[in-house]
Amino acid sequence: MSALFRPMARPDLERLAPFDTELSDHDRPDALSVPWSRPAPEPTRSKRWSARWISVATIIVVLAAWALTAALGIVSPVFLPSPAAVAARFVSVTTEGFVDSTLLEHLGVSLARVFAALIASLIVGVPVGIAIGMSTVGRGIFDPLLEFLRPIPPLAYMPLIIIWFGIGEPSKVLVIAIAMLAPIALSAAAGVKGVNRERINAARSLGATRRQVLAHVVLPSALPSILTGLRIALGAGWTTLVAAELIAATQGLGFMIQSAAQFLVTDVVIMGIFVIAGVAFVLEFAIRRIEAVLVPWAGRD
Amino acid sequence: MSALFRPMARPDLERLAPFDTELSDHDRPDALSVPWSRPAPEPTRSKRWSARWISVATIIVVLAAWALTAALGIVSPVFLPSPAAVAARFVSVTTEGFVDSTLLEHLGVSLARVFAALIASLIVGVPVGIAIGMSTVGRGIFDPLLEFLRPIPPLAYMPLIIIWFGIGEPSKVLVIAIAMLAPIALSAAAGVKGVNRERINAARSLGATRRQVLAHVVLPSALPSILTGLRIALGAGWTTLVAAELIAATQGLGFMIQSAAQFLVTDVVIMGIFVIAGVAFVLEFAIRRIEAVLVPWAGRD
Amino acid sequence: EDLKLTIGYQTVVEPSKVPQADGLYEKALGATIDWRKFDSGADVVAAIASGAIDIGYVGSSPLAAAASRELPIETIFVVGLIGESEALVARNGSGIIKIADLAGKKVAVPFVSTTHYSLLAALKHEGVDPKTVEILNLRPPEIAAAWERGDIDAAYVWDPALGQIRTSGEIIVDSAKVAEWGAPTFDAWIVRTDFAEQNPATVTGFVKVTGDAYADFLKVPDAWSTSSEQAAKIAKLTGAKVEDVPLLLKGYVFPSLADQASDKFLGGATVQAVTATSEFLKEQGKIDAVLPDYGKYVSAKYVSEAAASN
Amino acid sequence: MPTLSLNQVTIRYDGEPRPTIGSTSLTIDTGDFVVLTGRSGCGKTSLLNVAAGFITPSSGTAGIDGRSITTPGADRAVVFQNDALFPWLSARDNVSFALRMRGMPKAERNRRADELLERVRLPKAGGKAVWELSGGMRQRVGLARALAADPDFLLMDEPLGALDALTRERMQTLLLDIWAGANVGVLMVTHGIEEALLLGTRGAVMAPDPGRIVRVIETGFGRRYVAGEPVRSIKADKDFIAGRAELADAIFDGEPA
Amino acid sequence: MPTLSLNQVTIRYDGEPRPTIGSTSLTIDTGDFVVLTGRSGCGKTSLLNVAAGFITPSSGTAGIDGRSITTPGADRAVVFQNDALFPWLSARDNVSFALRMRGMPKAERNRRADELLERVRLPKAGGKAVWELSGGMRQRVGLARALAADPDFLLMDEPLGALDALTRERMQTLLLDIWAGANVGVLMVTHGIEEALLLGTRGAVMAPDPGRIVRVIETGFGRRYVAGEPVRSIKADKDFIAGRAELADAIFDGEPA
Ligand SMILES: Nc1ncnc2c1ncn2[C@@H]1O[C@H](COP(=O)(O)OP(=O)(O)OP(=O)(O)O)[C@@H](O)[C@H]1O
Ligand SMILES: Nc1ncnc2c1ncn2[C@@H]1O[C@H](COP(=O)(O)OP(=O)(O)OP(=O)(O)O)[C@@H](O)[C@H]1O
Ligand SMILES: NCCS(=O)(=O)O
Ligand SMILES: [Mg+2]
Ligand SMILES: [Mg+2]
Repeated sequence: MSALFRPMARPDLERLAPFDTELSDHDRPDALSVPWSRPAPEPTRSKRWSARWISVATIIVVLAAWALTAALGIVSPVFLPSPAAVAARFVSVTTEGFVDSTLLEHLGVSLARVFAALIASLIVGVPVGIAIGMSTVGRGIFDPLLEFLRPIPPLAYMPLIIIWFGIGEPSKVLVIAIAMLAPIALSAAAGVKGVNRERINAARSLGATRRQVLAHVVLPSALPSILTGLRIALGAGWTTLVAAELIAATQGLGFMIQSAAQFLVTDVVIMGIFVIAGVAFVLEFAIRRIEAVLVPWAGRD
Repeated sequence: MSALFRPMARPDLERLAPFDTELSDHDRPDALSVPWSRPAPEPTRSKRWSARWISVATIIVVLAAWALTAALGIVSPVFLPSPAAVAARFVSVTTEGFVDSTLLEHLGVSLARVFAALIASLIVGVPVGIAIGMSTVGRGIFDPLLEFLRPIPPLAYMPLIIIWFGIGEPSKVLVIAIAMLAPIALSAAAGVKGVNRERINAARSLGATRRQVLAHVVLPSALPSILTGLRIALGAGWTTLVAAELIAATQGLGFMIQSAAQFLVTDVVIMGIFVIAGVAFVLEFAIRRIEAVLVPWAGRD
Repeated sequence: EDLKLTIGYQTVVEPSKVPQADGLYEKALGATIDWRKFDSGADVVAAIASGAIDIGYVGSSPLAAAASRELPIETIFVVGLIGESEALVARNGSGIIKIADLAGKKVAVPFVSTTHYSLLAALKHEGVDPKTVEILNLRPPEIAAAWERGDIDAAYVWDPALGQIRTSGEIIVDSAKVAEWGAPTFDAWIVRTDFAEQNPATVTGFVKVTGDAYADFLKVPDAWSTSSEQAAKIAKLTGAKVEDVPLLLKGYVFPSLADQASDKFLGGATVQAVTATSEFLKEQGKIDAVLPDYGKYVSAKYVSEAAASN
Repeated sequence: MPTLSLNQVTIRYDGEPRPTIGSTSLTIDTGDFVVLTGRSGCGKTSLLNVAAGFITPSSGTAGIDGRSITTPGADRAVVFQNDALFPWLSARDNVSFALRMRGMPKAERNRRADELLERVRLPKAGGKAVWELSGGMRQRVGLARALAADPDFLLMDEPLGALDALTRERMQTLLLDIWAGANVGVLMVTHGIEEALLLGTRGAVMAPDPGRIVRVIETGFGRRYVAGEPVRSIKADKDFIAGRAELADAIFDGEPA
Repeated sequence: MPTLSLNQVTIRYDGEPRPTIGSTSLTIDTGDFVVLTGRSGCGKTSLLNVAAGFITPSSGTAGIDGRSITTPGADRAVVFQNDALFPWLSARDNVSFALRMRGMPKAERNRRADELLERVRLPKAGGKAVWELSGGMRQRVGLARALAADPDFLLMDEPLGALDALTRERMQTLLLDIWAGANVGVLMVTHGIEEALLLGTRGAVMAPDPGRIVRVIETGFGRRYVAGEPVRSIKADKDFIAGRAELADAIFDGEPA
């Protein structure tokens, strides 16, 4: 049965808080003010669970189908290695390595590149974003440059980076950093632009100077948006990593996959894809945690 | 002076409509209902203009600096061809071609690939998204698969695609289509999930059958979100295009850039980057127009 | 002082792999050397252009393309004329038995490389319009993979990819034949001019070690047999099968250090060869312009000095 | 003259420990105008949703003349607080939605929609897009849309809650006019005490934990308006003022107002 | 005893053809509680913003005891409709914001904040995050934050507009209590007619096109509450009822209410 047509239970968000008690158990934030701005009904626990079980079943079915196809030997392992072979590769690359480095070394090098790029693009992107968000001049200068940069695929500017900056580590980091720059700067700008004017007015009427408004209102207000930008940027960076490692790399997950593909070692290719997907998942999860800790108010505003 | 600190004019959105007249000039939609849900103040025309002039100035300065550096001959044209050389290339590649095809042919082939991929991913992605949005089973099955697929860089799965499907045109289209699939399906799902329950209830209490609700409420409600997904997907597809054209292409903008880089024809590389950025800009603009025509209510809801 | 040197090499089977494997260059030059492996000359040229490497191994075609773009490089050592070591192979069952059959087929070459050049030259010699052939830009390892999958009908390539694809294909023509048709190709070591100016002794030292290896091979070529340790070292660095190495070494015509300085090579003919290559590339629309003089891209100075120090 | 009746309805939502609505009964005849008030969260919407057929009671029955209510139906048209119009349709197409669902030909349903738009005093708004309408106009289109289904009952959940004070007062009298002219039973949820008093033939007050009707007040001010008495005079009436205090008392149940 | 006065203030926004506010004067003394009402869009917020120093009048002057108002200042604390609290700060840190801006040491400002929280009857909410508070609690924190600046004037723009009916009524009496205990002049904008009547010492009604004050009504019901009379008895008073009608008349100016 479709989820849309069933009446759904929804969390008890709108009891009226007795006036002169402090927060009671029934007292849920905020929702009582505007009765019609209710949170959308959420799926009940049982519904969430059944979806999860179906997901587990799906994954099992997919793996089983894969294993079966591989076991039947209809296609050669070059085309479709068995799940067991991929798992074995995971172990062997972890312990013995592939193309002269272990999995952990490849992973470490790749992560180092992405994080170096992240730091570089934060250092450049956040001030640029704040300039765009806060001043007409900043917007006039940086907006067209960013809008030009944003849609260009990394592989298109990579040849230029190679000619200009060589094939060393800086070029790889730069390619990734450029891909990260636009999301970070544009999110920072959106965050600054989206600062609630009333909050700024409030701060000023409470005696804050302009500098204090920037430090105590604008920056904290923009933080959730900056973190969102960071999340998008990490995704973009991780995607660009494999491209960057086309540049004369000797280590890295992207390099590992490409080398494996050139030698038709399909099980390492598939294993690498799983590792890349896994790391992306972990990064995304980590940033969500960071967001929850750093800006617990985001989305409840 | 910073834009945040100046009081800003804001459009006259909230006059009270006289009750028994029809729409008067003063009558602006909707805002009178909830006086505090006002649109954020928009920059005044003069402010928008000054930013635009600064942008124009910025672009002129950047071009001039580029022309000057190139003219001074500090660096060889292999590193930095002059703007004039790039412009001349634009003309010569348009008329005579580069690596055996004219610019229009390269562009046509690339666009054909991206649009073929777009159609493929719409055909697959929209129904999948609707299934995710409407049924627990659909969500259980497709959500994990999409979430797995989403963060994998095209260059990582490209070797696998090549191993499985060869180096022909289908592989190129497939690589692009996979990159487009997740944004389209997830936006469609978000659109369906975000359908206003009251609208569904309204339709049902007006006698609509379930199928009618799907056709007359769910789909139109999800359309703005699907179009947003399409826009994101086109961006992703355009980015992936250059990667896809790493696969033994003989035509296409990405192929042109890569070949030019190998022959050290830097002016064609830069010209190609401009063309790619320009096309991305045009595509984005076109979709925004399509959105404005197809879903004029989006964002005013 | 501690000199750092970056050298870009390719997986071509030739004698200098032996001193490279033995670390003789480091010893002789007193430098730390970062050896970078490249799949084709185009990538080497890009790396040299950006200053990322100091000395690189390229074929005559990328060399001509780079010189024509006036990159600050110098040719310091001619590895040798390419003979049977680069060849056009047609896949069994592709129906290709002569060059004219290539029309409408998929033929893979690494763009800009010597085999790209040789393919174009062969097509021209046989009167086949290159536009009728689907010429795909693939790097040698990608050619091997695409071949395995049956995606391409023919490829013009060198070892180790050549060795792999030859087992299921027929050689249609090789570079020795194309050279006879008037389009010879060769491989060479090039150096960045600014590096050479600052470190002339290092360059001479490099040339000398290289030349010694060639001399060692030329002295008794048969000593580098399948079971020799030289063959094993070469196989390890290039990925070629060890049993193929002796034959592959015969695929080149290696000049001695003394010959290098003569007018047959760096002393004269190399400049003409680069000029001729450039002219052909221009004719094929691959490069824009041919320079009036390629003299400054070729230098016999280092080979002369190296030969003199013997 | 159908009768909608809720008998001993209880509602317990999935995962909630206690019932939200505990054994509540309510009967609405054609011609009735029942107004339901009560504090936020006491279950007014839940009860209305049972009548609409959007949710099924955990126990008790909801029915019309003995036929049990299991799904929404065009005999019970619903008007929502935020109009819930379809923005991809013009005002006219919104109004004719129910007719289209029944397969009525376009020309006929357009004619009918224009009649209804006239009835809610929007004779020229048919071709407008939803977002071109003001809040009050949208709410009137929503009303016309509900009337188009030619329902026996009109269920309204805070239909005027999102309007500003002036528009709201005007809509109140419009509602009374419509009700007077149509042969329907009305169930309306509101937070407004005066509104409850002015509009209803009967006012029902709910209290929470569990939600139930704790007080029913017979009121007749709406009929007086329909009979021709001006609103201002009604509101100045001492019965009205006393009624306000009584309703407020029942809602806030002893807590300081 | 400072006096805030607006003299012949006009406002014309950039790009607007006509002035939004046309030559309006208003004087607020310490101890005054001036309530500004009027239809949506007539310029209430704009006028309050001039007093706050958020916008500069196009002509006319705004000043306190002759010193002209050019920027916002802690002598005129503002309370906003949607509280405008800083969600990255705890309730206590929100309240002590003005003190922090002045460089007051942490311990002292915390003590002061806690006192103020007690005054708005939130003695235990200091450590709470903003989003853990209900709408009414947030509005009270906003009030405490404004009071912390120890302002001469309290400017409030629909401070109770986002609250539900019950919470809103309770906040009204709290506002009166605070006002009675503090030595401030209050300017408050509201849409609520009863609210205006109950709270103000003076009620000013604005009309649009251009925005101007068209009527000033002296009211004293707030003082009666402060003196001890219960709200319900005040609201039942016939003067109050007459005042409501008078205010409504002034606001809607002849249009049918
Ligand atoms: N689908 C649901 N699942 C679980 N609890 C629900 C659901 N719908 C409503 N509730 C809870 O039931 C109670 C009554 O909700 P309901 O919406 O009926 O109240 P209401 O009287 O209409 O309130 P308001 O005046 O704010 O509209 C509330 O506590 C609410 O949180
Ligand atoms: N920054 C601005 N630029 C241009 N026009 C503005 C600006 N701010 C307000 N206005 C216009 O001035 C008029 C008065 O606005 P204002 O917000 O002062 O009204 P208000 O009485 O507070 O309304 P409400 O009751 O809805 O809060 C409105 O027509 C509004 O659209
Ligand atoms: N045999 C040399 C290959 S290339 O340098 O020309 O690519
Ligand atoms: Mg409700
Ligand atoms: Mg206002």
